[in-house]
Amino acid sequence: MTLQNKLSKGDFVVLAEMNTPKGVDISDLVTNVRHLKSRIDAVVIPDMDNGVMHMSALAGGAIIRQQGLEPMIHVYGRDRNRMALQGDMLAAHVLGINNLVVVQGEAMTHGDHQNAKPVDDLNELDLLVMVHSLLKGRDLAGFELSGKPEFFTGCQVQPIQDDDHLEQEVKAAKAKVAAGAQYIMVPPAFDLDYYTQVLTRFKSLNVPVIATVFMLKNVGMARYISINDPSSKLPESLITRIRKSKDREMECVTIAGEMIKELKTQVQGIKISASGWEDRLPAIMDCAGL
Amino acid sequence: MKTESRLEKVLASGALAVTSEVGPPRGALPEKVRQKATLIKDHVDGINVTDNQTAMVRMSSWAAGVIIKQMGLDPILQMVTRDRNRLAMQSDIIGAYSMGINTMMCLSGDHVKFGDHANANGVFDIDSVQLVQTVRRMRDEGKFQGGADIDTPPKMFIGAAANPFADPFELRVMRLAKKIKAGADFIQTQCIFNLDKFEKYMEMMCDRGLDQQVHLLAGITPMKSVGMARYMKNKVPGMDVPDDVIKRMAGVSKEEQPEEGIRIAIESIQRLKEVKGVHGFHIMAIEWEEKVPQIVEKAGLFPRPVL
Amino acid sequence: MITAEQKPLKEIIEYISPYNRILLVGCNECVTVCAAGGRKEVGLLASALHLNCLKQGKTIEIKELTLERQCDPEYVEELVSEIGRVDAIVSMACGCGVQSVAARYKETPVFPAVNTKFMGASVAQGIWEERCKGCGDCMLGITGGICPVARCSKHLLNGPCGGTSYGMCEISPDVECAWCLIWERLKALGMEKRYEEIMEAKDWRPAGGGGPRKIIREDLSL
Amino acid sequence: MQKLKDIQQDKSVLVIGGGVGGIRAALDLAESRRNVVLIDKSYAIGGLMTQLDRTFPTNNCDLCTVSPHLSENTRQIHLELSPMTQLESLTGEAGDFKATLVTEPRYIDMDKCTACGECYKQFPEAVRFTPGLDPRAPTCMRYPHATPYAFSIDMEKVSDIAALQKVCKADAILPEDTQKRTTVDAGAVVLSIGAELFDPAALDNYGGGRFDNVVTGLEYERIMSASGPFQGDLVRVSDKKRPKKVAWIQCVGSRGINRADVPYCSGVCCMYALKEAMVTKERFAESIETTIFFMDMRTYGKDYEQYFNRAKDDYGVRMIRCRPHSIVQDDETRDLSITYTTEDEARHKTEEFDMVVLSTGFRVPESTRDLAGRLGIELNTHNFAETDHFNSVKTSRPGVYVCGVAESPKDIPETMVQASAAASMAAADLPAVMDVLDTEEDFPPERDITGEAARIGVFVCDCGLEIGGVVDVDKIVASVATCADVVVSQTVGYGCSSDSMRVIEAAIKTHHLNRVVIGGCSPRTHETKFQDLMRRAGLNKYLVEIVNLRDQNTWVHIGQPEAALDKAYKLLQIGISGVRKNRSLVDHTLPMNQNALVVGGGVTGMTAALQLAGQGVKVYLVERNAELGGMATSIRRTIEGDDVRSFITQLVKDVTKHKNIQVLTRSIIVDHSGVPGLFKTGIQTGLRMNYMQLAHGVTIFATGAVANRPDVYGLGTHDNITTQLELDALIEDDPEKIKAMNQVVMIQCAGSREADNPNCSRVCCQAAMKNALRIKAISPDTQIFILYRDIRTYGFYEDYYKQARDLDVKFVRFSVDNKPEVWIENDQVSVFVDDVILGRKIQIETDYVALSTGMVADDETTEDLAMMFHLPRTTDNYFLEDHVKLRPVDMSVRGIFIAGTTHSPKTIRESITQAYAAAGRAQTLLAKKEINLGAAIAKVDGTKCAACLVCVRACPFGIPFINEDGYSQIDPAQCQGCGICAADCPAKAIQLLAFEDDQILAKLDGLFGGLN
Amino acid sequence: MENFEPEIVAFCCHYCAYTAADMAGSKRISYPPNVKIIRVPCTGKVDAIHMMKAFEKGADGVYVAGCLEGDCHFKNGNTRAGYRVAYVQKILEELGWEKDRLAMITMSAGMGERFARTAREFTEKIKELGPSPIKQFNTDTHQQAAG
Repeated sequence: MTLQNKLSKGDFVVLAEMNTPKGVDISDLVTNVRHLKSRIDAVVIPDMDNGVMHMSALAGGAIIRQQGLEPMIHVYGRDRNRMALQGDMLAAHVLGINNLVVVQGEAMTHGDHQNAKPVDDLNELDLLVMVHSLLKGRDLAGFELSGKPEFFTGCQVQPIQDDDHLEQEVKAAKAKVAAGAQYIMVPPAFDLDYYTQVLTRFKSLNVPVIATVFMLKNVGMARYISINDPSSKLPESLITRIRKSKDREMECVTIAGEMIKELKTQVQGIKISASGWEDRLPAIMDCAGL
Repeated sequence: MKTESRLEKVLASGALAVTSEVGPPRGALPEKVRQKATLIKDHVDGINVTDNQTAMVRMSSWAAGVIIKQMGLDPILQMVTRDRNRLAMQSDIIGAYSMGINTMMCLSGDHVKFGDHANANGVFDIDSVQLVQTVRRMRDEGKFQGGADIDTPPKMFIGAAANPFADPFELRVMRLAKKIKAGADFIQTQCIFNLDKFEKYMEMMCDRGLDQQVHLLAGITPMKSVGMARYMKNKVPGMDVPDDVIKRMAGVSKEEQPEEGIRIAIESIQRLKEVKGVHGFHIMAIEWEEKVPQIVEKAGLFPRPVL
Repeated sequence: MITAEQKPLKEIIEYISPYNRILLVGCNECVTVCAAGGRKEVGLLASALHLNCLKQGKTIEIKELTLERQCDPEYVEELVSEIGRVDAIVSMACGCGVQSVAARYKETPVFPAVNTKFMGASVAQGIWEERCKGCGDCMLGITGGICPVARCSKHLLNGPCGGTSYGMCEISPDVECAWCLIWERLKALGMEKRYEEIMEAKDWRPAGGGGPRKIIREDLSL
Repeated sequence: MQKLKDIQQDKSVLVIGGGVGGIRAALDLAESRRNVVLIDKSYAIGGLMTQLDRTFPTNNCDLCTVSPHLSENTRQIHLELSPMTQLESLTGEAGDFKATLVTEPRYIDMDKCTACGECYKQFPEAVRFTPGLDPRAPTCMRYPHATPYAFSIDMEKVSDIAALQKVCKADAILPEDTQKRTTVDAGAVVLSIGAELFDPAALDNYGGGRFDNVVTGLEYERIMSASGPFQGDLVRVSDKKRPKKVAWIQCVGSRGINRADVPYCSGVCCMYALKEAMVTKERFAESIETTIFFMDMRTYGKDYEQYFNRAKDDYGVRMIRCRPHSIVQDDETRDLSITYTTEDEARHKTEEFDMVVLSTGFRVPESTRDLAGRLGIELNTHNFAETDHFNSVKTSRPGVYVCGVAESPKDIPETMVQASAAASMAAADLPAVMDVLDTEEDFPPERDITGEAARIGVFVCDCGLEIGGVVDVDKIVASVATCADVVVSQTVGYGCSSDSMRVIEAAIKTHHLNRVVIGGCSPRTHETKFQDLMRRAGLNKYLVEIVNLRDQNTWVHIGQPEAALDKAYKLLQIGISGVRKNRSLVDHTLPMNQNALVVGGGVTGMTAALQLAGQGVKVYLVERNAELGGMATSIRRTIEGDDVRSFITQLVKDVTKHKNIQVLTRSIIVDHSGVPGLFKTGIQTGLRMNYMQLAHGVTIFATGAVANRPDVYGLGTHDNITTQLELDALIEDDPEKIKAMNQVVMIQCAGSREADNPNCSRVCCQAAMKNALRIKAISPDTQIFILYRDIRTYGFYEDYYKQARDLDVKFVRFSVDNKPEVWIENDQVSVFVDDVILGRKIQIETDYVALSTGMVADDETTEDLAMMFHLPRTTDNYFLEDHVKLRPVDMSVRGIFIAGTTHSPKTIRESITQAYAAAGRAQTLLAKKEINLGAAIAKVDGTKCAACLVCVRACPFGIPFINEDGYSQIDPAQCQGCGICAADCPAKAIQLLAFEDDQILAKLDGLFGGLN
Repeated sequence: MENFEPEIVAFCCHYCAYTAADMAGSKRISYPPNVKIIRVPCTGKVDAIHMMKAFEKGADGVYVAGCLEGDCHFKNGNTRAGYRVAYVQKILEELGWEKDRLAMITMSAGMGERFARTAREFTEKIKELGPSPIKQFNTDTHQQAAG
């Protein structure tokens, strides 16, 4: 059954986020996928996250497809104009990539090519319109396509900074759903009560909501997030917990597992982001009882 | 009445029961047993006959028990699982019963390491809970442990031991419950010096309603000297002798210490009489049997009821 | 694994005193790991035996060999070429290994060089503790993963005796009370209820009460 | 001796001064494949440190720690050592200097001299190089294993030249030797000439130089030293009896108290006095009473305060805060009495001592001024080299750098830091290193000897008469000739001379030898030399065995020629039997990754990154904050008056625009793997914490410390109770507010030197002086009180202390058990303090309280990193370097370096110096294309391994692991070669190559061959 | 046994004891020639078997000389060697040998004097103990044969 079928049937889905390599050695990616194959429903492939140059998500998606798993790739307008994007979408369909997430694309200020020029031809809504148009067999210039692609397309919410921002995002998400987004991905937060509240707001939009669980790796990372990312709502007690544990890495795995366990009942799907530590995904899923 | 046991009858009457004990001699002279039993015969409802106490070889407890029985007294046969397997124990039980012994205590026994045959192999085929269960099934179901029928089942009034002071404390009442569930009719406790802790234990016991299911006899040991008190505190596993008791013993001259020990024992009995769930006392006057009458009398437990 | 420790040298020396050509056989399994009979211990024992003989002005021939496993006939077979050339075999394997060698080479006396101790686990480098009695009817599932048969001095199955103090066994303050450990574990697992069930008298037949034990896997035995 | 190489056509760095600093700088440069000329005016290098007995804070004996450094230089291809040489002039400019050098005649051919000592025995007055036993002149004694290992002759004292020449069997005496003048094309110059120690004879009150039992600190070191006048026995000079009561007097000649004093603090004397007192008790007798008379206890270095506490509390060293007036000697007993007054008692006291040690400090000799003139560098008011305010090794003349005590008084670790920093700066002035093959690769291909029967050649050196004079070498050679497999057995005159080496090389070829035994001196000093010989002869370098017939035989059995002969024979048997089992081994090498990871984007990290990037190294600079700058951004001005902000702004600009630096802000390290030279580190970067892996060859940690904000003296409860940092900003931003203040109180050691934070924060005393002087400059009438425990204005900071006193800043001392109290009443802040000297409590109503809170380690960060990188930390959570004395920036894991306040508290200037040092040390590794790990590594035979985990648990370095195939695996790149696993393996599955069991047993066979 | 000259093997670690021996040499401090050094990288490398084999092959005394406690170049090799020496001493005792024929000694690289003193003291001790039991037997039988 495809991801789309499962979500529309109301089944619970598990997605794992995996980055493409910075280089051409795909062995880690392939190994990680093989270890997870029977346990997840799709692999989410970001495209040059945070402005760090990687192999394109399109190729990553094709590799995942070769391994027999469903890929879901990020689409955004920072690096490509409408020509390149449409071309890539057509290629994606042909390569067997039918799941898309339309995202905003992060600024390049902290990436490894800070001097690159952002394109920003299309924004998120434009992209959804573009996908919608392709689905109908026309490109953005109105020309008819030979053969229509098929896509299951969702959108992503920005990290929620505060209550006002939450309202804005809910509004934006509503517009995106109206523009054709078929599911909503919500970025992670570490305070479960708070996260539940946030998720509830998006559930009211009547499309499947997918929550994100982000794996912490050590005290330094947790500390950084707690200081610099107010949207994370990372409580001090979590840092203390990691610091006090005997095996910190295992504790981080356990924390991620526990969060999944808690969220499982509230949403239609979970995306697990191990951020480069995909080899720990099986352990997280064990802890989560998945 | 489940049995003919005098102890059962005393307890059933609602009176506070008193038992004490006699250690069989390390030799074949029956007179020794009689002498010791005579010392306490009028002051107790049952006489425990210990089974190779502290893992030292002594006259077998059932033989000594028979001697006491022949004196017209009421022996309580102690049996430890350390030295015999289930066959030997069951055969001894029916043997003892056939000689008129109708009350027994089921124990696991001190480890052989402490005794005079440290090189012996501890049997421990079954444990004390399982022995209680075995005796109960022999009596109530008329069946041996292996399942075969007994043509005349031994009607034993079954006792078991409890140590409220060993670790872990929270497990102690549960373990008691287990023994009761297995079939214990009465319980004799380890020597009680820490009365506060014992009262807490009794509270926990009553909370579970166990006082309704079993007769508990509080263990009392008079101390001869401060040296003995210290020894029991430091050297005897599972013993809880609070510092103020030691201080009290040390506070009097050496000559007065035996008297002080007896005073403490009596005071303890008087305090514990009022504790809910305490149905009697088991006085263990180790090699000091002659003092038992004095304690019983001064504690107001004399005369013993006549049945 | 099976643990063992070397016998007093005096005893080994006595065994071999009538012989001049000795085959000293180690085993590369358990006894290697517990530093009782691996290649290194074989070397050390050979050296010690040499020293002893040299002291008496004798020389003996000691052939050192370490088998992969002495409890498997195929490995024991590797000794065959040496058998005619020695007067006695000293085995540094556990009792099983010694018997395997003795069973195969009936015409040559076989002596043990170690005392086989118990089935144990390494708790720290150089320290091994008994963990299993091989009772043939494992109850670890209901005792929180701690074995009362092997680790309670009285093999009690229904809880701690009255001799426990500060979590230690009455026989020694160095021995942990198995039942205290079990109880702590059951609590941690939220399985306190388990304790309240009376464990029936144990059937000791699988533990050897029914005579020497045997495992037959018919699917493998052909 | 190392041949003087023709390096004229290449640019070199000229290092002046062969003390530890000069040696470190020269070694760093040579290891970075830069040519170095190291000159020293003395006939042997080593400097002051070789005369010390044990060094603080480890209290280890120095010989063991220095000796590897001394012998290292003989192995360096890029290093030319020139003793007895001085600089005459320096012309040109940075990158293109011409240095003219003058070498005094040695009258000894260093290539021929074997240091046999014959000449010294017969002409002791004319021969220099002596382990010296003259108790009166301890400073002329030197480390017995001198480098170069050769004598020198004082020709003026030779009466009969012919007789002297005759004595030398090596024919090494050169009577016609003359002064030589050479020029060197130098790209840069490193000055490391140290300083002299103050001669207390200039003072008449302490009897220095006059009383037998009054010695200087250094003389005391010599007395305790194993190579000293009494062979390491502590005795009084007067009667050779063990003293029962020893006193130390601090600041003799320093801190401007007496007539002949200098104004600055010598920085090291407090620590060395503590060390000497502790070692006295530790090594000689607990009962020896030790007393230190001091003014301020200046234990400001890393963990030094704890050292001080140990001396006081554990060793019972008595501490008396006072300055004794005088010492009087009892002419009969030669006992000494000291008269002194303590601060709490006005009365004079007199106390008897057996020995008194004067803690004398550093003094710049006249010759330094001359040299500075020739170098064209400026000196400061104290005649030390004037250096840049933000770069302590940069002198006034571009291209000339200074390190060690020549810059300012300092201890050995700080000297080592500066030496590495100076080397790094100097290297940057040279053209970039070309990828030329190292000369050591110029060897013929190795012959494969597998399957060959052993053909052993035995060569016994008579070492002049050193060996031959005691035993009959020909007889030995003849007797071993009959040994199995010995094909050649012959005597060679001086085995290590080039002539003899050629003879051996020829014999190897002629007789088709495949194994060689050399009978001669110690393999410790000569193994490399003969290994090179083997390689020249086309054999593997592990096929030679050196038998120590000299140091461990003839030298110690001079009076027993027969026994020595027998022993020589047996030792050779050991060698022959052993070498038979030797195998060709390959040194393990790995390719170097040429990138560097610098963690921490503060001043230290940025400086290190820039320095490396400037040398063509690709640098990843990882910073967890959004901006670069670090802790220094909260400081406005240095004590020298420089603007810190503009300095940082420039630094950030330079770093950001540098093409070799990849700045990764908002980045956290999350994992780490690999081996030195091939590290891989995972980071989470950017606001969304994306994962990224960096490959690098070296790592520099510059993660800094954090400003301490302890909950003391009401900090945080009132606007006018702040730290020195806030005061620093206030002075800069709002001088009007300062002017309005009548009274300002500063409290030192706030939250430092106490039970929960036992060490000294080092920077606070100078910070207090800085702010006090700045306040006085703005508002001369503002009264300033500095409440202190010890004023620790080490080195030239003492000048600021003096200025503050001159400007009437009030200094009030308090003790840790009776600390000041801060009260706030109706918004008025008051400070109460017990004035020890006045003996009463005083109250100061103050406008402002500045607490000197110093800094504490960033526990959370260092803990995280320590776990990931397997690095040790100190008890107060700073990183712990590999060797606190000699390797202050290297971590125990090769390829990892630390700098700045992540090492210990320090000023910006000191942090920058360490940053250069770390960059320099990193350069020494990066200069190599591959890492040689030697051949002595443990190897597992998987078929024997029982996977018992013994090796896994036994390895002190945690290297072995059980691999996927189920047996132990030891990474040759990480194995340290101790062999502990091999000895413990119960399955005998591990062998330590080059020391295999059969080699050791074969040696035993050789020894007992006759018996078996 | 008046003129008994024992054969003594000293396993010396490269970093401390061997260097100390060289130091004794350069200071010309004499010690008995009976001591023959075998160099190892660390005393932690000295296997119990090496000590036993040394006796087996004919040594009258054996000692292992390493760095001072806490100064081992490899952290704890000397401590391990100390334990092994104690273990082998136990074996020797079981065999009826004098355990003092084997010893563990520590010193720093600079202690030439200590190296020499140790060598002297150990040689003296072995002289007191007499030849190794192996040789004693040889001599005894020799004397018996002669007598």
